[in-house]
Amino acid sequence: MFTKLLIANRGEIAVRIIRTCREMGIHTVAVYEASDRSSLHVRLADECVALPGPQSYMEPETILAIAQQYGVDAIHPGYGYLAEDAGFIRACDAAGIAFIGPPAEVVETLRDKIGALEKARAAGIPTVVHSPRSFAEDEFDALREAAAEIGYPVVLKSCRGGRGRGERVVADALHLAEAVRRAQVETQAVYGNKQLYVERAILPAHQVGVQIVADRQGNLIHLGEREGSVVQSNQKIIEEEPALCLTPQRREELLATAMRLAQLFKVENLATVEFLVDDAGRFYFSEIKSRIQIAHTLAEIVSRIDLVREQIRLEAGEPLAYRQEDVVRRGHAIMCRVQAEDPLNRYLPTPGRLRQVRLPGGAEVRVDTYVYSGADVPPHYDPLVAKVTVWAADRPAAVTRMRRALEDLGLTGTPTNLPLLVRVLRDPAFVAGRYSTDLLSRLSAEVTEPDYERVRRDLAAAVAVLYTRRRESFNPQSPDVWATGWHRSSRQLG
Amino acid sequence: MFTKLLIANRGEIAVRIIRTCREMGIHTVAVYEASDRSSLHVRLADECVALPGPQSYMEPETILAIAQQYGVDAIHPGYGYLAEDAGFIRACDAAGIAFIGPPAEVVETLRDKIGALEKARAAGIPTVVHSPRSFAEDEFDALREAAAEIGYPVVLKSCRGGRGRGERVVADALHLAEAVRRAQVETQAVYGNKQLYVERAILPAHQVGVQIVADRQGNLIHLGEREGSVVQSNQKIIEEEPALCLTPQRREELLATAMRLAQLFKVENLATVEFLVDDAGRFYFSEIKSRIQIAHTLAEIVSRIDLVREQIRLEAGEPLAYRQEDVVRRGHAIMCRVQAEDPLNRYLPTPGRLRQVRLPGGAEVRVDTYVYSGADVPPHYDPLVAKVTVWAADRPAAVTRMRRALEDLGLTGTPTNLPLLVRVLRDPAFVAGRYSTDLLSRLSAEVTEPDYERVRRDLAAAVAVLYTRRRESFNPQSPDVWATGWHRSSRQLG
Amino acid sequence: MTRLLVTLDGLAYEVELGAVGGDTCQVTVNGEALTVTVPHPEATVIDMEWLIVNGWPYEIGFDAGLQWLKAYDGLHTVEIQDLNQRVARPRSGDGRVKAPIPGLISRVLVAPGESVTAGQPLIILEAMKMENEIRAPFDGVVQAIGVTVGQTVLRNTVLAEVN
Amino acid sequence: MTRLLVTLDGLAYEVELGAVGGDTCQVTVNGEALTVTVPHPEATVIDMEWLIVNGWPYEIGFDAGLQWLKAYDGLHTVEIQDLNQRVARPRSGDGRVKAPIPGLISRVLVAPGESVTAGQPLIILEAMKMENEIRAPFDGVVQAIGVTVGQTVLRNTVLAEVN
Repeated sequence: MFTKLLIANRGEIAVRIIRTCREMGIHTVAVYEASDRSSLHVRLADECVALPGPQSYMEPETILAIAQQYGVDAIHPGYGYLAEDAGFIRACDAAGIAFIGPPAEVVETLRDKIGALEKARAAGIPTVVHSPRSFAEDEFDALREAAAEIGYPVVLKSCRGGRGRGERVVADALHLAEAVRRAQVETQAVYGNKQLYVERAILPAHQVGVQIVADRQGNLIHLGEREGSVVQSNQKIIEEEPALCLTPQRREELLATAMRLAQLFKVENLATVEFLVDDAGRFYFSEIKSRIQIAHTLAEIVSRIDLVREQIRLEAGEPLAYRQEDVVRRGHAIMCRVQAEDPLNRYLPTPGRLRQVRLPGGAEVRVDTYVYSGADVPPHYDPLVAKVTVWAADRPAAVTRMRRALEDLGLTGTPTNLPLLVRVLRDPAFVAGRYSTDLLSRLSAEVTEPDYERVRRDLAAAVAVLYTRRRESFNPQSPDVWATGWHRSSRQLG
Repeated sequence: MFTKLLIANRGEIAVRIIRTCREMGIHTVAVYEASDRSSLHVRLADECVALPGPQSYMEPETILAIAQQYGVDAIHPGYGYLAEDAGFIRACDAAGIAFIGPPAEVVETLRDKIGALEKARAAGIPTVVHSPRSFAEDEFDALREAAAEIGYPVVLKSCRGGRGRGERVVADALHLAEAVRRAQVETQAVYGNKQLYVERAILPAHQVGVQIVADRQGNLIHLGEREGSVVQSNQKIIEEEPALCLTPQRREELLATAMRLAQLFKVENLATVEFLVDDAGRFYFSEIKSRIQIAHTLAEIVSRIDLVREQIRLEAGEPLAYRQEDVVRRGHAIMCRVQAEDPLNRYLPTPGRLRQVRLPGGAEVRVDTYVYSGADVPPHYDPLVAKVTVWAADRPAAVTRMRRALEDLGLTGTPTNLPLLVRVLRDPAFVAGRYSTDLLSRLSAEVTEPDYERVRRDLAAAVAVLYTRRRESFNPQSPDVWATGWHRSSRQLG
Repeated sequence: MTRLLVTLDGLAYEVELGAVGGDTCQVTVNGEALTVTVPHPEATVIDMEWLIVNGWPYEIGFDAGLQWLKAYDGLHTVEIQDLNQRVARPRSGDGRVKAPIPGLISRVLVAPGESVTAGQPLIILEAMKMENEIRAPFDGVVQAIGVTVGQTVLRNTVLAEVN
Repeated sequence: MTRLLVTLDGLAYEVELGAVGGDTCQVTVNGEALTVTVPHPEATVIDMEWLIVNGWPYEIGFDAGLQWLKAYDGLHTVEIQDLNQRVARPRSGDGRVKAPIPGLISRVLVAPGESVTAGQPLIILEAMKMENEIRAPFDGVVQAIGVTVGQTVLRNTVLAEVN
C-alpha cells in the first residue's frame, strides 16, 4: 500500500481524499495557492506546499516536481485539473509515481469523444447523433454545415473534459455564431482548448450516469445509476439515486449497457458511463468519465462503500473486494451542490469570506466542504462550496430530509444558491419526481403555505428591526447611505 | 398522526427530535430557559417558548401548561427530565395529550429498580446481587449493614433514573459514609431524591444495553446491543455497537434474554435493557430504561432506522413497520460524547461561549449538537456538547474513522474533553478492543509516533510565535501579566 | 418612534417601532402589536441573523444593501421607505457602471464618445472562469472607461460611465 | 530578537525569533532554522489556531493562560520562560483561592482563623449539577472567606485566602 500521497486538487474533493487517506494511515501532501490558504484541505493534510499561482493546480510539471521533491508514491488527481490528462499520467508512470486512475491509453481513448461515440455505435449501442469530427476556431463554416445536417436544436460540446463547461444548446442557425464564440471563450478558460463538436439536442432530457468500479484483474461491478437532471449553467446542481426516469426494465437494460461499455473501453479504477434519456425512456450513450465525480457521494451513501478507498486499493493492485451480488442498494439518496452564486444577480459568482458556516447534522446527512466559519471562497475557482448528500428509506423521506438539511445549513458572509435549492426542494414537480433538464425554467410560482400571511407579517417586523438597528449602528459621517428614504434605489449602494 | 409536538427537553436531543419532526411535517414547539437561548433547538423549532428558570425543564406543571396553551397534541420528553415521570405521563393522559413513551404503569414498574430486579430473578434471569430495599437519608446504619452483607466492593445507586448520576463504587466500609453523602448530594441535585440502594460491584465489567422497539399491538423487535464500557464519572463517554465483550453464542443468549425481559415488563415504544457483563462473558440484568438514550444513534447508524420517527409512529398507534428479520445489521459503529469539561482540571465543567465550532464531515460521520460558532454552553446543565457517531464496515475502520472525525472537529472558546477522547482512540488496549470499565484508569502512557521529535520541535516553534504575538497584542498597561519570566506560575493568571 | 413602509415581495406593510437597542422591542405591523426578540443584541449588526417574533423564531440572511432577505422558505425581495424622512426618490439615471463581482477585465468593447443602447455589452469581466458581460444601463453616450484589459477589479469599482 | 525557553511535556526547547507581526516568521529551535506561517495574521490572537511550520500544518488549541496546548495527538503541557527578561520566579505561595469555574456556593466548610491542611476542602462550588470541592493550596490559616452560601460566582472570583 502507498505511504505518502499527494492530492493534486483543491476544495471539497481534496478534503474528501485526505479524510480517506487519514483513515487508511496514508500520509498526505496538500498543495494550495495563496488565495486558497484558508481551505480546510490545507489544514487537514499532513504536509502542505504552496503553489506559485492559481493556474498551478493544472500544471503537470509543477505538480510532478512537488511530488518528486516530497517523495510521494502516489498522486490522487480528484476531478478536473489533471484527472484526465494522459500526458500527466505518462509522466507519473515515468517517474515511478502511481497515478490513482486509469492508464493513459484508456484516458486518451475516452477523451476522443467522437471516436468513443463511434466505437460504441459500432458495438451496437445507441448514441446521440453527432458531427463526424470536431472543429477548430477557424472552421466555423464547417461547423455550421454539420449543425444544419444534424438538425436544430443542437448542442455544442467541448472535445475536452466534462463538467458541462462550454456546453450550449442552440435553438436555430441564427444564434449559432454567438453561441460558438462564447463556448470557445469558456472552453479556452477551463480546458485551454477551443475545439468543439455538435450533437443533436434531446429536449426535454434526463442525464443518467452509472458508477463503475473496475480492478486491474479485469473484474468490474456497477454501483447503480444516478440522475442529474436539475441543471443550471450546464452544471447538475441536484442529483439523485436511483434515477427516476427509468422503469425497472429500462434500468436493467441501461445498467447492462453501461457494463458492456465499461468492458469495451477497458475502464479501470473508477468511471461513470453517462447516458441521455428521453421522456419516453430511450437512452443514448453520451460519454465515459474516467475519474471520480462530484456526485460519487450518492453511490457511497447508498452502498456504504468508500469509493476513494477503493480507488487507492485498486491502484495499489488489489482486486475488487465485492462481487456484484455483495453490493446492497436500498433506499434513496439526493445530493445538492451549494455554490457561492448570487441568486438575485444571474447567479454570478460571489467569492468572499464566510462569516458563519453552520453545517447540518443528524441522521443520514453528509456534508463535504472545504469551508468553515471565517474561511474564504477564493475568486479564481469553481463556486462549489459544499455538497450535501442525504439518504432515506424512500424518496419522499429523502426529499423532506434534504429540505430540513438545507434549512439547517447556515452560510453568511457571501450569497449562495441555497434559496434556489430550497425552492427546488419545495417545487411540486420536483417533489412528485416528475421533471427533466428543463425543471429550473419551469419552477412553479412561489409555494403558498397556510402560514404565509403570518410569516410575511413577522418578516416585515424583523426587517424593520434589523434595518433600524443597522442604521443606528452605522457611522453617522455617511448619512447618505442609510438616511435616504428609498433605501433600495440609493446611489451609494450601487 | 400528530400535527403539533412539544419537545420537553433541551440541547442535542431537542435538536434531534425537531429534525425528525420537520422531516415528518409535524409542527414543533421548543421550550428554553434564558441561558439556553442561543441553543440550536430554539432556532430550528417552529415556535419557541421561554421558561421561567433552569429548573423548569423538569417541572411537569410548567411544561403541561405550555403544551395546553400552545395546543400541542403530543409531547416528546427526550431523555432525563420528565422522560420517566409517571405522574407527568398521567397528567398528559388526563389532558388528552400524547406522551411519546411507555404508559405510566410501565414506567412505575421499571423505576422501582429493586422490584424490577426481583421480578426478573423470579423469572429465572441472572441479576446482580443487591440490597433487598433502598434507604433514605436517615437510614445509614441499615445501608451499611446491607453493604456488609453483600460484600465489598459495592456500588451505590440511585432509586431514580439513570445516566449514572449518584452511582459510586465503594471499595470498603471505611469509605462508605463519605460516598453515601456525596451520592445523596448528587442524586438530590439531579433527581430531587436521595434514596439509595446497594449492589455488589462487578469489576472489571462491561456495560451492555439492548435496543428494544415495541408497538402497542404487542410486537417487539431488538435493534442489537451496544457496549458502553468507557466510563468517566459514571458517564459512558464512548460506546460501540456491536458489543466487543460477547462471543457470538453469548450475544444470542443476551439478545434473547433482553427480549424476554422486554416482554416480561410489557415495554412499549423504545426501551434499553441493560446488563453488566463480567470478564468471563457472564451477563447480569441490571435495569430497563424506558426512553430514548443518548447512544441511540449507534442503533440508527447501523440499522438505518430513525428511532424518533418510530417512537412517534408507535405512539400514534401505528404498528411496527419491521419484523426482526427485516432489520439489517452490518458493520461497526462508535459514538463519542464531546463534553465541555477541562481535561487539565479534573474534568470540571467549562460553560462558556464557543468561538469556533467546526463539525467533522465526510462519509458515515454523524454529528448531533446544539452548538455552532458563537453559541453558549450554559452553566446549569449537562456538559454534553456534541455526539459524534461513525460507521464503517469493520471495527478497525470505525476506529480510524472516529479518530479522524475527532481530529476534524474544531471547538474553541472553552475547553472540552476532546483530548481525552483522542487519547482513548489511540490507546492500544482500546484499538485492540480489549478493555473494560476500568480503561480510563489504565490508559497507556503517551503514544510515541515516528514523527514525535519533529512534532514537538514544531509545536515549540508554534507556541513561541503564538506567545510572542499574544504578548505584543496585549494591552501594555498590564505588563505584569505577560512580561514576567515564568509565565506559567505568574500570580496574575491564577 | 420610527415609521417604515416595508415592501416584501411586493406586499406593503406599515411598521412602527420604538427603541431597538436591547434584546426585545415592540413593533406594530399594520396596526398589529408584535414582540420581537433579538437573541444576540450584543452581536455586531452584520452578524445578526435570527430573531423571534411573537414566539416564532426566524433565521434570516440578507444582503449588504438590504435588497433581499432569505428566510427558511426561500428568498424575498425587500424595499424599505422611511415614512418620517419623506426624501424624494433619487433619480434612477445613475450612469456609473460598476463591477458586480471582483474579477479580471478581459475585454473592453466600447470607447469613450461611442453611442450605446440599453443592454449593450460594454466590458467583459472574467471571474471564476465565467465570462460576464457588463451592459449599458440605458441608451446614451459613453463618457469614460475606467479600466483597462488585464486589470483586476474589486466589487463596485466603477468600470464605465454612460449618460 | 526574542529568546524563549519553551518546555513542552517536560522537554525544553530554546527558541529564538524576530518580528512576528506578519504572516511568515523565521524561528530557530535548538539551533535549527524553521519557517512559521500564520495563515490568518489579521485574526485576533485569541482566534488564531493554526500555523504551518516548515510546510507541516498544525491546528492548535490552547488555554487562556498558555498552560497547555492541544494538537492533533492530544494535550501537551507548556511552560514558557523569557530568557531576555530574567525575572525571578514569583513566590509560589499565593494563597488566594479562586473559583476554577462559574457556579453556586453551596457550602462553606471553614471559617476565618481556622487552621487548614493542604488539600482540605474549604468550599463546595456547585456547577452543572456537580459538587466541586475547593481545597486549600497548602497548610496554613484561613485569612478570609470572600463568599456566602447561595452566592453565584464567576470564574476567578477569590473565594478564600489562606496563608
